[in-house]
Amino acid sequence: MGYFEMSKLALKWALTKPPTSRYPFEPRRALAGSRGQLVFTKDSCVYCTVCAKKCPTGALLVNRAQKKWAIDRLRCISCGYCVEICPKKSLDLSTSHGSPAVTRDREFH
Amino acid sequence: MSSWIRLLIYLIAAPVVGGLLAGWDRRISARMQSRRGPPIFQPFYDVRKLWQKQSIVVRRSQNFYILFFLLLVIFTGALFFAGSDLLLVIFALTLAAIFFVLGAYKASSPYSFIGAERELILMMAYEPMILLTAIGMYMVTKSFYVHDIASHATLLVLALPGVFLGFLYTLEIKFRKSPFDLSSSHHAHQELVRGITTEFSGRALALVEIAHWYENVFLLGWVYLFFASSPLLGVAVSLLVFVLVILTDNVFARLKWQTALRSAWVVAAVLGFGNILVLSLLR
Amino acid sequence: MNPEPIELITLDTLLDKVRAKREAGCRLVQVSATRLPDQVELTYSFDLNSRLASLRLSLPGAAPRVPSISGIYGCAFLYENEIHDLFNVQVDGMAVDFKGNLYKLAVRFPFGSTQAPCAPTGAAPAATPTQ
Amino acid sequence: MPRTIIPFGPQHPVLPEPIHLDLVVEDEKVVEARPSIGFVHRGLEKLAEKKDYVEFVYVAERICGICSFIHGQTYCQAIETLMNVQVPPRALYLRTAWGELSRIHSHLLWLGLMADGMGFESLFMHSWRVREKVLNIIEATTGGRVIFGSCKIGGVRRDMNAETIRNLLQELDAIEKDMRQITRVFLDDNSVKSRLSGIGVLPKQEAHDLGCVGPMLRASGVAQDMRTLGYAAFKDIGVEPVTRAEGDCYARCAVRCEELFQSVGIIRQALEKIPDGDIAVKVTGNPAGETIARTEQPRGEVVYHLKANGTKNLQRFRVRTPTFANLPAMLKVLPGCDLADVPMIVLTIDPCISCAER
Repeated sequence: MGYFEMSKLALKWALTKPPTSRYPFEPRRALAGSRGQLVFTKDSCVYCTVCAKKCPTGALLVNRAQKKWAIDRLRCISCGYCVEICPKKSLDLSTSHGSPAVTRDREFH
Repeated sequence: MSSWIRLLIYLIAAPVVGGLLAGWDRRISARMQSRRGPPIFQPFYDVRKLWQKQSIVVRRSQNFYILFFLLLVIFTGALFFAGSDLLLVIFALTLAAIFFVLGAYKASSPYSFIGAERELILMMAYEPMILLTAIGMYMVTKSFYVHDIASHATLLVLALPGVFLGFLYTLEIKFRKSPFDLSSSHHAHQELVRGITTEFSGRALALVEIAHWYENVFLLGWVYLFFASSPLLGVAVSLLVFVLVILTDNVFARLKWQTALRSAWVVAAVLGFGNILVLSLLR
Repeated sequence: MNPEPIELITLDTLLDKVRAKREAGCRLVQVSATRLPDQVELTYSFDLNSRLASLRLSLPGAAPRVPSISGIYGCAFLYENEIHDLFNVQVDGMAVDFKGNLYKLAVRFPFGSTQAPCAPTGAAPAATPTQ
Repeated sequence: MPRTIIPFGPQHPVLPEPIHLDLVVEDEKVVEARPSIGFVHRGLEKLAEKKDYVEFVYVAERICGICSFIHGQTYCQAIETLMNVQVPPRALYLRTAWGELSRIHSHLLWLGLMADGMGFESLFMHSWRVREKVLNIIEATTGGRVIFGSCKIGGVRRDMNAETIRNLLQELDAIEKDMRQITRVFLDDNSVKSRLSGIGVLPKQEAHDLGCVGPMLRASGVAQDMRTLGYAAFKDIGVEPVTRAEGDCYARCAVRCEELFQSVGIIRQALEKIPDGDIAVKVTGNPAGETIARTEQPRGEVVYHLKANGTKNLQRFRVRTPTFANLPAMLKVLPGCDLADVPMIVLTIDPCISCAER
């Protein structure tokens, strides 16, 4: 039929539970492979600065002398390049996205 | 019940019922679209918020027209529920719509200007059928008074099935729902932004919302009139019609004004006029 | 699919060559420009049955002029306006001339300088943030 | 007759894209459409001077938010051509599958916007409901929802194991069923047809002469699809271009609807035939030379013109996105239509102005 093509779908969904979730009240289910926030493990890091050199957005800063590792969360695009090249596996991407960054401050570790 | 009490109930209850209907509308629409939708009372929250907003107008007089639109819509419903002359009701309804259009013209924005033009075309589309409805009711009950029509002994819809269907068609236009939301769509996602109401904000927009609540209750009251001899059936059918309007809203694309006008006139001519012709021939 | 043939042409044969492409039934795929140290290279690419063929025009100087091909390929006006806005190449006789307003840019003619686009020193790693 | 000028964009609810059109209308007939773009020129081509060729994959992926993966893929292909890199076949098959997933998600997004443009809200919501399922697959396999970030020079970053592939194919069956329901409404509903049929007709010859690409060109009856060039795994998986003869908005809609199922078929073939092996090879050195790479994006043919001189940075990085090629045709068919048809015509070229300007 040419008219009311949509009515079957509309009526069916009127009686089905919606697939959406009440987001801020129900947290989003993280998918296993999702690229979320960058996580830094201080213990194994040798401050070799490879991650800072290779970061495509320049979000990372490493000071070898003072043994400081810093990230600008607003610049980080969660691409995972640093995780791939870190020789000591001190970096990892968690599946959760964390709370959004609102300032340009660097986070020091 | 005296007509004064009915009038009073209408004035107080209509915005509440209208607002709740709007809330259900959004809820049911959302479910049909596989969403959850807002709380039932969202329309009231919206109006409260609009009322608190800063008023920004292009021309101050545009809000004056909206005030008159609201008053005339209330007046239309008041005449109707007080049991007055149906022709007078139609006249007041048209006048209200004209004030709405004038308000949009006054804002001199190209969006609301074309929205107003489209609204005039829509009025041309539904006006014949509304008049035919009144005439059909007169032919059955021999009176134009809502009071007499409501107290008629038989179900009007049995004598006027075509007119009833035609009236449902115009109802789609009056509710400004898809496929006839071309002068002002609910979601402001059209080439005219929000068409006729684009330039209204704050309290003026709140008044427009309240006017629509009154208008919708009045229109459903008219649906009830077709089933007035059996009140329960009347209320049930009115609510069913409302759900049908929501369903139609969700299963149609917006038509262009040419199609809308043509189809409305064809419906008026075939269903409305045909029904009345049959009635007069049977006599 | 590679390499694509690139035919070198000169300014005075440009319009004839393009017209010949049009008559052969080619589709204009793109017009691109490259800023080299002492010249601007224009590349006109055409497609015929999914085969790519290009014409290469070299224009010396900082602000060269070139005739528009929008009389032959109507759609070329966008490419030509772009090349004008980014490379400071004057295109004469465009079907629609935005007069340098196609792109709203902070820098006028960003590719307009005659310096080499990437000097060896300019290749410093970008990922050394300064605090 | 008095003329009104209707401003359409750069901020307009129907078209959340930064293009501005001054529509000169008589009554509701459009007599002239004056375009203006360039509000969001981001200078990405110039960025090639700052970012080296490896980092530039990330920039290429961000040229467009919707066809992001194929941008990255095209860039990698161009660099691989320049450097003579032999990409492992498994990587090519994964690229193909992801590319087609991104085509499905882009087309579903477009179908939703199209429905919204013609005031069909429920159809819009349902299109995006299905799109969400595709996005979930993409996120589970690549880690990103729209910026996949899984393509790199020399191969891909992530592999799919047998179980993932099995789940993906199962999910794909469900998605296909949902898409059938939705496309049936787009193709059969009379109110949709009344808005699309006979609107914005672009004859075959004109479409070719105006340099149209992608679904816009195919809807006018020209069977041209860059996937037939045989990049990635398309040398083993045949692609028959989907064409329609009418050249109107309905035809463009129908072409995209059909391409959804074509893509599903390609993904199935690619994942069933996928060879074992490495997913990437190590790439050393710097590119030199010049190449023009073309691939088929959801919106049409994209052209990458790369020139390198043996340094880390490219000498010239130039992208011609499909929208850029389709804009002249849009301007051609706008005059003479109704005001209500303008959103339909503008949307059927699937405009992505931000990537047109780069």
